[in-house]
Formats: sequence, C-alpha cells, structure tokens
Amino acid sequence: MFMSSDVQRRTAMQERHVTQPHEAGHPIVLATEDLHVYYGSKEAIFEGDLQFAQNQITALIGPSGSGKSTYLRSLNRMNDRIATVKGRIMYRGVDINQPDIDVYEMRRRVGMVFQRPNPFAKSIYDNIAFALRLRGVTAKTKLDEIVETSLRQAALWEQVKDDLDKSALALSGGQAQRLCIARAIAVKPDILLLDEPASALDPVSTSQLEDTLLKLKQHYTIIIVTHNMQQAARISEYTAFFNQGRVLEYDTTSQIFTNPQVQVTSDYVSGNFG
Amino acid sequence: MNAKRQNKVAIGTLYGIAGLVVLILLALLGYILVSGVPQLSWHFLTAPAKAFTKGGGVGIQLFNSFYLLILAMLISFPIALGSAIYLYEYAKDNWVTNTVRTAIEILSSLPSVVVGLFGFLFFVVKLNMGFSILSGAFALTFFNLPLLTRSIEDSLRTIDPQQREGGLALGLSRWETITRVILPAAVPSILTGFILSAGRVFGEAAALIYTAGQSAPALNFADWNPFNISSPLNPMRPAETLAVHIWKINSEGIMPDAKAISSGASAVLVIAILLFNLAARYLGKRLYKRLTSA
Amino acid sequence: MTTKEILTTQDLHLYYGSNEALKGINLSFEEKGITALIGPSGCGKSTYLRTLNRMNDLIPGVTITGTAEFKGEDLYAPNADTVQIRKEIGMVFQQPNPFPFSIYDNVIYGLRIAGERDKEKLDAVVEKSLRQAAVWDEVKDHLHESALALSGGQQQRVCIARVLAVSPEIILLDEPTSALDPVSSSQIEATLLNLRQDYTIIIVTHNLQQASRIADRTAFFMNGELVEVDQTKNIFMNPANKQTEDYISGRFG
Amino acid sequence: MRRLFDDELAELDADFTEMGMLVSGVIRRAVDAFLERDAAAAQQIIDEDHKINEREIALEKKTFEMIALYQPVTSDLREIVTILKAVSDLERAGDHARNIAHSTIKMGQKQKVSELEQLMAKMGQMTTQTVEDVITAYVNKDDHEARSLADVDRQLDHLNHQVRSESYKDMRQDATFETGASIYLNVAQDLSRIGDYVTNVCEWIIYLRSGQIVELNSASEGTES
Amino acid sequence: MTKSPEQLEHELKRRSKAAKLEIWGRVVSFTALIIIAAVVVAIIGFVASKGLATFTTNHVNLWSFLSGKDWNPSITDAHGKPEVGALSMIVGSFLITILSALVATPFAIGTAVFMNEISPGKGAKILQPVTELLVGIPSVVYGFIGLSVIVPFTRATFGGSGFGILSGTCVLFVMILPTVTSMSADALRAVPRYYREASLALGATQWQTIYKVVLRAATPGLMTAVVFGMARAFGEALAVQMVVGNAALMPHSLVDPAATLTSVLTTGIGNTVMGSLQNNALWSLALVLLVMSLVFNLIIRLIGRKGRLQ
Amino acid sequence: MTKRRWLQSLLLMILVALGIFAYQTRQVSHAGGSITAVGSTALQPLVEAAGEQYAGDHLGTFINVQGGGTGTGLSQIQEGAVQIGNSDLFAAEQKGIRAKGLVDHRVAVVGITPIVNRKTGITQLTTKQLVAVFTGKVTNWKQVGGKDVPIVLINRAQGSGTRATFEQFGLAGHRSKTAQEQDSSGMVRQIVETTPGAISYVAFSYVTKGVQAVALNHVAPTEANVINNRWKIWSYEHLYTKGQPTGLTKDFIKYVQSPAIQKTLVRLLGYLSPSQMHVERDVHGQITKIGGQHS
Repeated sequence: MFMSSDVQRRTAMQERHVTQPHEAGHPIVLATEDLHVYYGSKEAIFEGDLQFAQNQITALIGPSGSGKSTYLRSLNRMNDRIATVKGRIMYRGVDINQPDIDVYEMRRRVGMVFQRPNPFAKSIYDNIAFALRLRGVTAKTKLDEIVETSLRQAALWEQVKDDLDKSALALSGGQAQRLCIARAIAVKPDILLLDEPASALDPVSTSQLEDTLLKLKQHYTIIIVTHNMQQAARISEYTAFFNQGRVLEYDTTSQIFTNPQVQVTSDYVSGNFG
Repeated sequence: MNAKRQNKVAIGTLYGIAGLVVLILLALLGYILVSGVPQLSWHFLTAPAKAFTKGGGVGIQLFNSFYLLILAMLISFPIALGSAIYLYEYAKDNWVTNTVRTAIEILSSLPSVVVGLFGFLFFVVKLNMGFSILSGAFALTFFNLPLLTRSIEDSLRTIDPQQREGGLALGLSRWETITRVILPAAVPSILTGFILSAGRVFGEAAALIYTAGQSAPALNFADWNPFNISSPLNPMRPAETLAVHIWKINSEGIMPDAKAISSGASAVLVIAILLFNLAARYLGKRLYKRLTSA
Repeated sequence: MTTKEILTTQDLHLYYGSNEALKGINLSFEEKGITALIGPSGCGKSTYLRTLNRMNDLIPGVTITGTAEFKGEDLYAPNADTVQIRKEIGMVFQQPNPFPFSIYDNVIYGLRIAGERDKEKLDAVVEKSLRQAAVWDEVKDHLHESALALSGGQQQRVCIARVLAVSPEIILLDEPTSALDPVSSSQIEATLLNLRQDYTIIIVTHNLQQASRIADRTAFFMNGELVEVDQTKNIFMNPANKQTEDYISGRFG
Repeated sequence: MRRLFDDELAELDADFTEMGMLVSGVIRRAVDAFLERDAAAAQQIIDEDHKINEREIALEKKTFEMIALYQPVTSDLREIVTILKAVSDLERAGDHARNIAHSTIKMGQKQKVSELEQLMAKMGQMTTQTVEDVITAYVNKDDHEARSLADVDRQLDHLNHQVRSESYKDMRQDATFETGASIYLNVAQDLSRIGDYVTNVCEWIIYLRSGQIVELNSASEGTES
Repeated sequence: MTKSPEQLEHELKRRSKAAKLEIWGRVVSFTALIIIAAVVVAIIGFVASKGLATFTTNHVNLWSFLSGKDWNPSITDAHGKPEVGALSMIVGSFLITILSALVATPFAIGTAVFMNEISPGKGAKILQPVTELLVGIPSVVYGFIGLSVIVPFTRATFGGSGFGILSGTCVLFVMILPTVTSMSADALRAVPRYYREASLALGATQWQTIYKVVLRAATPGLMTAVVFGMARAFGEALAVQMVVGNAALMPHSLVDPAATLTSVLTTGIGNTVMGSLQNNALWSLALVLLVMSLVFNLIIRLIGRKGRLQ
Repeated sequence: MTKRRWLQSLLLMILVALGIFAYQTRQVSHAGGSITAVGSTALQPLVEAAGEQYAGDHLGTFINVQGGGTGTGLSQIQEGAVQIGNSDLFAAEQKGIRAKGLVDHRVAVVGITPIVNRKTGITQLTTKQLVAVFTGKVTNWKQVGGKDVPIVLINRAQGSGTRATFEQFGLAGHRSKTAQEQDSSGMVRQIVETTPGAISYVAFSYVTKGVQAVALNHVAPTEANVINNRWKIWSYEHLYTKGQPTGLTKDFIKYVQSPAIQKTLVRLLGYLSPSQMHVERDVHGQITKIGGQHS
C-alpha cells in the first residue's frame, strides 16, 4: 500500500490516545469507568473509559462491528437483555449500572433515538403525549404545551402543527426521525443518545437533523453514533474513535479530523481504512 | 425464443391452477349455498329444532353457536394473548421456551375428539360442571389455544423490534410498551388470527359433543337472568351448536326432513361465518384506526 | 478523448397514474466512464435510472412517453425484448441482494438462465467477473458457500460480479452503497473506478462526496427535471445553476 | 486500499516537488548569473519566470479541486494545505530570483567589491543549498531537517546584516558605489527573503508531519534583533 | 436542577410505576403461559396415561401393536392375546396424509404463486377471502359433501364401493388446501422484493425468476406449510371418517375401504367402556397421533432452523 | 382519565349489583330439579323427547339428555357421574362393566333389520345366507339369488349395541368379518342407499323407501313379528341407574315407563313398548313367554 515512509510513520504514532473533556475544563455528566460488555462469553467492549461533557455533542465513530453502538446502548442499559455489562456508568455521580437502579426512571433521563425512525403507529400528538400520560401528565393544556415545545425544539412544529391527529407513519423519513427526537425530549431527559440517526435519511433531511441537534445541545448533552465522518466533523465537539471494541482515540473533533494521534484513526477518517 | 415460450406456458399453467382452485372452492361454497339457501326462512332461523317431526328450525342452535363462540373467545383470547406475549416478549430463547412452544403446537394437530373426551372427563365429570356451555367453552379453549397463541405470536413477530426499543428508550416498561404500542400496531394481524380461529370454533363439532352436549332444550328468550336454567344466558345449561346439530341430524336424525335441515344449517353456518368475518374485519379496522389514527 | 453516445433519452416523461414523476428528461450518456445522478429525495433520479432498463415495467400504473435509445434502438419499441435489454443494461440495487445460493451460483445465474451449460466456460466467467468486481481474492476459497454469509460490502461486489457475468454494456447502480458502512462503500467505489475503463456506469447516489469522488460526469435532478449535467469538477466547483449550487453546498431545504 | 485520491495526491506531490526543483534551479541560476554578471542568463531567467507562475496557478487549482471533490481530512488535508501554502512561498521565492536577475542586469559590468562578492557568494551558496534541502526535506517529509533548516535562515539573516554593514561602509568610502551598493543590498535582501520563504515551507513541513503550526522565524528574529 | 448525587441516587433507586407495571405484566403473561402449559401437560399426560395402559395394564406387546394387522380389541386370538394391531390404520393415516399433501402441494403453491407474483390484485380480492372462509367450514360439512359428491364420483370412475383412501384424499385435499395456500403465500411474501428485481435485471423471464429464485428462496417456508398441512390432515377425523370407509384392513388399493387412526378412534370411542382394553387400545391410537404430531412439529422446526441458517 | 376511571368503576358496580340480583331471583328449583342421562345415541331422541314433556309437566325440573354412545353411558353410570345411563345392551354384555350394582329399566324394544341397496335385487335371505354374506363366504349377490353385484358390507362400530344384537340374533353368534364401519344409523342408511351392493342393518325406525329391508327365513321385519319373537333380531333399550333410583330419577323413569309415554312417544319414534311384547328375553338370550297386553 504505502511506502516505507508510512511504515515509519505508523510506528512513530501512538497506539491509543485519549484526552478526556474534563482536561479541557468541561463539566462531566456521564462517564464510564472500566466498562466491559460481553455477548455471552465474547467480549464486545474492552474498557470503554470515556467522559461526556455537559451540553456538548460527542460523536462515536468507527468501522462496523467496532463496538460503538454496543457502547452507546450500554449507556442507558438498552443492552441489558442481550449482553452483560460490567463496570461503572457514572451519571452525575451515581453509578447507574447497579442492579437496584430503576432502569425506567433512568431511561427517562438518558433518552435514546435509533437508526431507523421508529414512530409508533399512533397520531403525531399521541406519539409525544402518550409516554407523558402514562407518567401521570393528564391535563390537556399541559400536554398541548409539551407537545408544542417538543416539536418546536425538534424543528418539526411548523410542518406538522395542522396534522397533529394524523398518523405519524405518514411522515417522511426525516420528519419521522425528528418526531422521534421530539418524543424523546418530551419526557425531559438530561442526556440524549442517538444511534446513527441520519443513516436512513437523504442529505437534505440529514442536514435538517443536524441543525436540530446543534440547537438542542443548549439544553441537552448529546452522544451520537455515526457512520458519516463529515457529520461527526460538522456537529460534534468531541469525537471518540472505536476499533475492535476499544476506544483508540478520544479528543476534540478538530483534533481528530486534522491531527489524529493514532494511525488507524487517521486512516479511518480519511477513508483510507481496510 | 425458448425461455420466452417456457415463460408463457408456465404462466398459463399458473393461471389454470389458480382458476381451478377458485373453481373448486366456489363449487364447494356454491354446493353448500345452493342446496341450503332454499331451506332458509325466518321460521327456520328462529324456530327450535324438532326431534322426529318435520319443520324444525335451528334458532336455538344458532344462538348457542354464537354464545359459545363468544364465551370460548372470552376465555381463550386473554390466555392466548398473555402466553403469546410471554413467549415472544419475555421468554428467553432457550430450550424451555422451545419445549413449551412445541408442546403447544402438538396440541393443535390432536383430533378434536380427544380434546372433547378429555373435556368430558375433566370438566363435565371431574369438576361436575355437567354438559354445559361452560364445559364446551373450556373444551373449545383447549382446542383453540394452540392455534390462537401461535397466530398471536406470529403477529407480534411482524411488529418491528425498533418499536419496542422506542418505547423502552422513553423509560416505559416492557409491559407498557407491549400493551400501548405493540398490540395496537398488531391489531390487524391479530384480528386475522382471531377470525380464523373463531371460524374453526364456530364449525367445531367433535369436541363439543362430549362437553356442551348435543341436546338443545327449549329456551325462554324472555328470561335473561343467567342463573335461570331456561335462560339463554345461563352458561351452565347444555347447548347444541349448529355444527353439532348438523352432525347429529346426519348421523341419527329420524326427522323426515333431515336432509333439508342439514343443508339449510350448513348454509346458515357458512353465511354466519361470512358475516362474522365481515363484521370482525370492519370493527377491527375501526379499532385500528382509533388506536393508531391511521 | 473521442466519445460516443451509447444511451440517450429525449423528452422522457414518466407518470405514476396521473402523477408526473419525470418531466421530459433529455440526457445522453457517453460510452465508458461513470455518470452520477444526484438530487434530493423524490427528485426522480432513481425513477429515471429504472426507466433505462425498463425495471419500471414492474410497477403497475406507470406510463412512459418520449424516447430512450440504446445504441440507436428504441428501448420502448413495442417489439423490444426486455429480457435482452436487461442483459445488456445490467443493474445493481441499493440493498446488497445476492440470491440465497452459493457465490458461484449467484454469479452464473444470468448465464444459466440464458442456457449456458459448459462448466469450463462458467468457471472462467465466475473468476473473471469476481476479479473485475475486486472480490475474487476474498471469496475464491468459498465459491460454493452461501453468498449470504458474506459481509454487506462483499455481497454488493458479488452482485456487481453477477451483473458483469452477463457482459452488459451499461451498468446501472441505484444507491449501491447507501446500506453499507464507510469501509465497504470505499471498496465498492474502488471497484467502480476499476470498471470505468470498460463499462458505461450510471450511478444514483445520495452521497454527494461519493459522486464527487468517482464520477466523471454528474447530473443534478430536481422535481422530476434534469437541472444540470456537466463534468463533475464543474458541478462541484462552479455549477451553472443556482439550485445545483445550493444543493451541492448543503444550503438546500 | 488505493483510492483515486491517492493517485491524484501523489501526482500533486510530484508536481509540487518538480516545481520546487524548478524554483531551486532558477535560484541557483540567478545566483550564478549575478556572481558572474551574466546578463544573458539573467534575461533568460526573467523570460522564464511565467513558467513558475503558471505552475503555481496549476497547483493551486489542483488543490482547490481536490478539496472540493474529496474533502480531505487529517494527513491528506495537511498535505494539500502544505502544498497550497508552500507553493505560493515557492512562487515568491521564484519572484525573488527574478529580482536578482533584474539586479544582475542593472549591475551591468560594475566593479566587484571582493569582500561583498565573497559574502554574496556565500549567501548565494547557502540559499541555493537551503532551497534544495527544503525540497528534499519535503520529499522525505523530514520535519527534523525542516527544523534545522530554520537555522540556515538565521545565518542568512546574519549574512544579510554583514552585507548591509559592509555596503554602508563601502558607500561611505566611495559615494559612486551608491548604485552598486543598493544592488548588493537588494540582492542580499532577496536572498534573505528566499531564506524566509524556505523557513515558511519548513513550517508547513512541520505542520504536515505533526499538525502543529509553528512559527520558526519569530523565534529566530526574537533572538536576533 | 443541580441535585446532590445522593438525592439523585435516591430518585433513581425508588421503584417507579413502570417497574411495578413490569412485574405485574410479567406475572399476568406468565400466568397465562402456565395455564396453557398446564393444559398441554394435562392433555398429553391424560392421553399418555390412557394410551400406555394398553401396554402396562393390558400387557399388549408394543411391537405387536405397531406391526399387527388385525384390529379386533373385543376378541382374543389363538394365544389368548387381544387382537390390537394398529398397522393398517397407521398405514392408512400415512397414505392418506401423504397423498393429500402430494395433491395439495402443487395446487396450493401454484395458487400462492398466482396470488403473490402474477396477479396480486385478483389474489387479494378473490382468493384470500374465499380461502379464509373455507377454513371455517365445519369438517362435518366437508364430510357430507364428500359422501354425496366424491364417493359416488370415485365409485363411478374407479369402481369399488367408492369409499377408501382416494375419496379421503380428495376431501382432505380440499380441507388442507386453504391452510397450505395461505401459509405458502406468507412464505412467498417473505421473499424480499429485491430478489425478484435482481433476477429480472439479469435478463430472467418472470417464470425463471419465480422458479429459480422465489420458490428456491421460499423453500423452507413452503415446506413448513406442507408439513403443517400434513399435520392437519393427519389429525382430521370427522370428514375422513365419513368417506374413508373405516375398515381396519391393510389397504390394497386406493379405492378399497381403509381406516385411519382418527377414524377408528372417533367411531369407537363412544362405544367402549372407560378403562377396558377396548377403550385403552383406542387411546393408544390417540397416543400414536400425539407422537406423530410431535414428529411433524420437529420436522417443521428443523426446516425452520435450516432456513434460518441459510 | 379520572372521568374514565369513574365510569369504569360505576359500570363494574352496576354489573355486580345485577349479578347479585339475578342470583337472588334465580329459579330455586335448581337444587333437586335436574338430572342427566347419557349414553346410546339411538335411545337419545326418545329420552330427550320424554324429558321435555316431563319438564313441561313438572315445572322447575330439567332432564338433561346427551349422547356419547352406549359405552360412555354405561361407564358413566358405573362411575356414578350421571343419574341415568342409556344403553342399547344389557350392561352385562358390555365388556368392562360390572353389571352388579346397576339396575336395569327397560323402556323400549327396538327391532333391527338387515337392509340392502335396492339394486341388489334381494328381498329375503336365510340366516345361513346372511351369515355367509357377513362372514365373507359369498362375495356376490348372485350367489344368494340376487343380481351380479359385488357385496359391500357395512358394519356398525365395534361395541355398538345394534351390532352386538345383530351378530347375536341375526348371525347366530357369528362375528362379521372386518369391513367398513360406521358409528351411526343415519350414516349407515345413507351409505346403503347410495352404494350398489351394500348391506347393513338398522333399527326399524331408520328404514325408509330408499333401502330394502330384508326378510329373514321368510319372516318379514315387522313389529308384529317382533312382538311374538318370530323376528328374532330385536333388543331392549335400557335406562340404567346405579342402585335403585330415587327422587327425580325414579319419578322420571316411572314416567317414561308409564303408558302416557309408552303409547305415544315410544310408538311415534318407531319403537315398541316392552309391555306389548309376548315374550321376554334375559341377558343370556333366554326367551320366556309372557301374557302381553295388546294395544
């Protein structure tokens, strides 16, 4: 592939390089310590030790099967049923990876949006309101208000305000994904996890989604898994590069994209990998 | 061109097969309806059956059939729903689950007469419920559960797993997710399974002969107190359904018009199933619309 | 560089029922090289691609007017042989879709249905096609294993090999990498770059970077119309049309 | 896996190196022409200057295209940025070579001041060498060499100072020397500027290797003045 | 919004309504499953205990039960052993099941292909509702139509009494047709559309696409449908009983009266006394049915697993 | 939400109240007012019709009559699971039944006749011929004086009362060879009616124009011939009780045996009344003459 100069370069570069955000003075809301994830006896994540800065967007990137999605889904214990998660997940000083944590209460604070838009087969209004109703918010005016603010925050209000009682399944992919974001933020989470939220969307919807995320970060801490390097570069403050179940590099996004310290990171983000 | 000729021939054959099947099916339905519909009259639909004279009707049997259907579905549907939910949503995919699943499915090909006899010995005799609609409903439940459970489980399988994750990620419990998100979305396909099993229940005879019984004492249609023996609503009374009636008059009937009554009753049965299908579909569509604003 | 036009559409309209999805497309493709069709969702680029080998025939209620000529022959002539057309104008789809057969059987599928039985010839075609699709080294020891066991990117390259095996003149690709991860995508791109010397390749892509990376020419579609077509360089650096510029630079919508 | 981008990048790299050789050759010829008062050679350098400009424009265009079409990041991005920046430094270095050629013509057959000639020869030799070295450093992506080349710039500055003080001294002694002295001054200044540009290129080489943008001159100037 | 970690920990460890509901849901659905499991165990245990009594209480040799050709539980043979040989019925059941599946399969798959590939509109409009309706027709009605149409037809065409495996096959063919058709249609529907597109795009005709790709890809599903239909046919009683003739004789031709496990079971069960050998022998037939049903299920499962592995 | 919960609880309360009300006003007769009779399908119509009449006359009683077959009837009465077991056979004849504790109440006599398909050309046979036909010694009707049609045997199911009676008295104790079996008279008649060469046997009441009843040894299958035992193929229909009947059961059996039923329903349904008979037959087939009243 490359000439001898590259081999030299490769050996000259580091194997691993992690700069945690607190070293840059950001407050930390979520951190994993000594996190290991196993599928059966197969280890999928080896020590995912990362910290996530408040009101910042952190992107997790890496090739398929690198463990970035597994890691993300471990953060609000969506993997509980299929994987064993060991280690600590510190959410504002509390280890939420303890057996006696009420996962439902925890997931209200650590919400999640998925790769494929998955609006429920309900009206747009009910998609947002129904989780609230189940949690005892029943006053119509209150619900109306939350639906409107959530949709506004997700930059969808203007497009759907006249069709709130129509089925959410009729929305386009991009709109549906923003509805899913609205649905997630309606329960007022603290942290929002997004698992490749734009990979099923066309470029126009993707850029709208990115705009939405950039606005949302004022209120939420956002962690996003993405395949799209340009997307990570465009919207995130921090980027973690996963490979084969390990975090090989974690740093500010500009550092990762202009001057990564690990050769594999460099190869990956410049499309020179594999 | 060879491939093209082959294509034409094959497609033509398929048209032929489909046409033939439609023909067979329509001929069957036609046979039932043509021989049965002329017997139908208001009297036939409402009058009680006669044991050995002409001019009996199927009024009581028709009512019994529906009553039994409703009771059986009321009992079996929640159980089937619950266990399908457990099997698909909660149970881990291991050998225990698989064994339970296999056990349920082998029940479905057991001849219904065996189920009937079991119901007879267990409900009618052991639990002293006597020949009664309730015994029949339980027996039909036994007969119905495997298929219904299987079809509901299949319906749950058709719903995108992403919907479940969506619910969980909002901090909902699995149970809330299943009851509020998955089930409403699965209504149309659950309904298809429901209709199919209702049809089978409606047409089942062998399991009922030994449980709900094969005599239809006269009912007092003015008495709706379910504790009265002659009340149509009393679940403890013996009841002969339409299918059992057809079976009975064909095997032991000594009334002179047995043949006409049997054809008429068959036609009524087919029409009732048809109407039931249509009604269930219509209601299901409305329900789905209400639940999902589709 | 002397080029010859191999495929031309003139005033091509396509209607789904009464809905006009393509509004008179005049576009011609030069022999060899890669042309990318880009544009926002629903702009008609995929629809247009599928008119080129009559895959839209499968959708009921579609009517097409105008002309589409392949080497001077009308694709939509009443006596046109769709089977032959599709052999000469192959297609690769968004989802990697190898048949649930072995890799070998996947590649020879097109030849076998055409009646080819000669084992040696089939073997040779399999190797040649898989090599062309740059997947031979990865699969040569697994030819008789299921193609579904391959990774997404390998599957897609086997699909390309499958098309190459019937020696088409043109290869249509409908978002061939949108279901793949970046690593697999770049492998597909590398494969296409190898093929562009020998085949006329037309690719629909959502990924503008992809178009800019691999295409010689780029056509921008919007609302069922062809807005602009030019050398990729020009489209990306100095588009003539404002809409094109907005779309390319992400200011659209 | 080889990308189309890699081919183009290699091509760009080669073009840039070639331009570097060209510029370094022009500088060498300019210095030689000056030292030998070869007006004809000088004229030829002036006539050929547009070649360097054209190459600069071509390279710039190529880098723009590559940025637009490939959105490079990390080392790819740094390589393109390095070339984009260094190419204008080289072009300016080439301009200074042209200036030297102009000075050579202006100088005509004026008298040579041996001390100055010595200094100029030394400067010219150093400049030519450093230009060649920086191209080699670029080709080898050798940031150590690049760092050490910054010292040469410091020496050039030093020599430039010597030329200046020597020229002033000579001017005070011989008022007619004024024109000659100013030419000496200009050429020395040109050579010193070329040294500055080489330092700039060195900075980009360091950036290319490490991603760090360093200021090599300022440090040298700081210690110098 | 700043809470101390202790406060937050307390909030996160309080049991929420959702957690309570979750336990409730688990309990409710698990109870339902337990009920079903109990039902299944009860029936299987019941049939097994009754069916095994023939061998344990009445000391009938299992081998002679499975291989004997004479079925006269009420009399004893020369050695003083009761004549309970079920072979003729087992053969009858298998013959009739396999034959009806053989006949039904091409029709069902052909129809499913038609519904799914050739004319989905007509399929949905006509075939779908008609097949669903037919599932609900009681087997008694099928039996009587068989008796009054098929038996005379067989007699007129092939001679004999008209009762026999052939007539049983015809009736079962119609009875399992809707089930197999709709399951086959499901299997075909599960074949991704892009297989068809890929095949057509390679220059295949529609038939080549159906035959070489769609049917091949759907094979596990189609086989499951057929085996499921066979399981239904194996367990069907009333309709078969009316047309098969119920003669516990080894079938020598398709138009001779024969018997199936279910037909003998259904005919005899009311006329024997609980606990007697005659009755137990019938339950042994039910046990054979149960075991066969288990075998069919295992086959379906095996096919399913193979399909998944592919 | 709160409003809906309100409505739900209101509805529930109303339902419970209705249930209590209904339970209070239920027909109190239920306790002593219902008995169940199970068994022979042949006897079922008679008992059922009698039961309905009885219930009509005695308000608040209910006679629940079900089929299930003679075997079921006898085993259930033996278990004591039901009050009356309907049987076509003497309990002692049925294998697996300990007849000791059971009390026999004969309520009707049923005559059984061989029937053949009309196209066989057979109207009468000798017992010897009949045995030859049923044991498979002859296989074509022309061997016994009929047309050239192969014989098709149709039996009732093993254990059926009709078959037992027919084999004992019609075939002189010979067993029929294994052949087609059907478990109901209606089916048998229909099959004989439509199948060329078919022969079977049914109760008199099932003989219709479609089938030919066969005279045996020149005795025609008529009621008159049954009464004086010239036609030997007949049997009693029994209601069995476990021990001596009491209460409603006793009352009902008495009612069925009373002339009110014996002279009307029993005749209407095609049976004879035991009281008409000039002979009496015990479980071993021994005939004793009695002075039957003529009616």
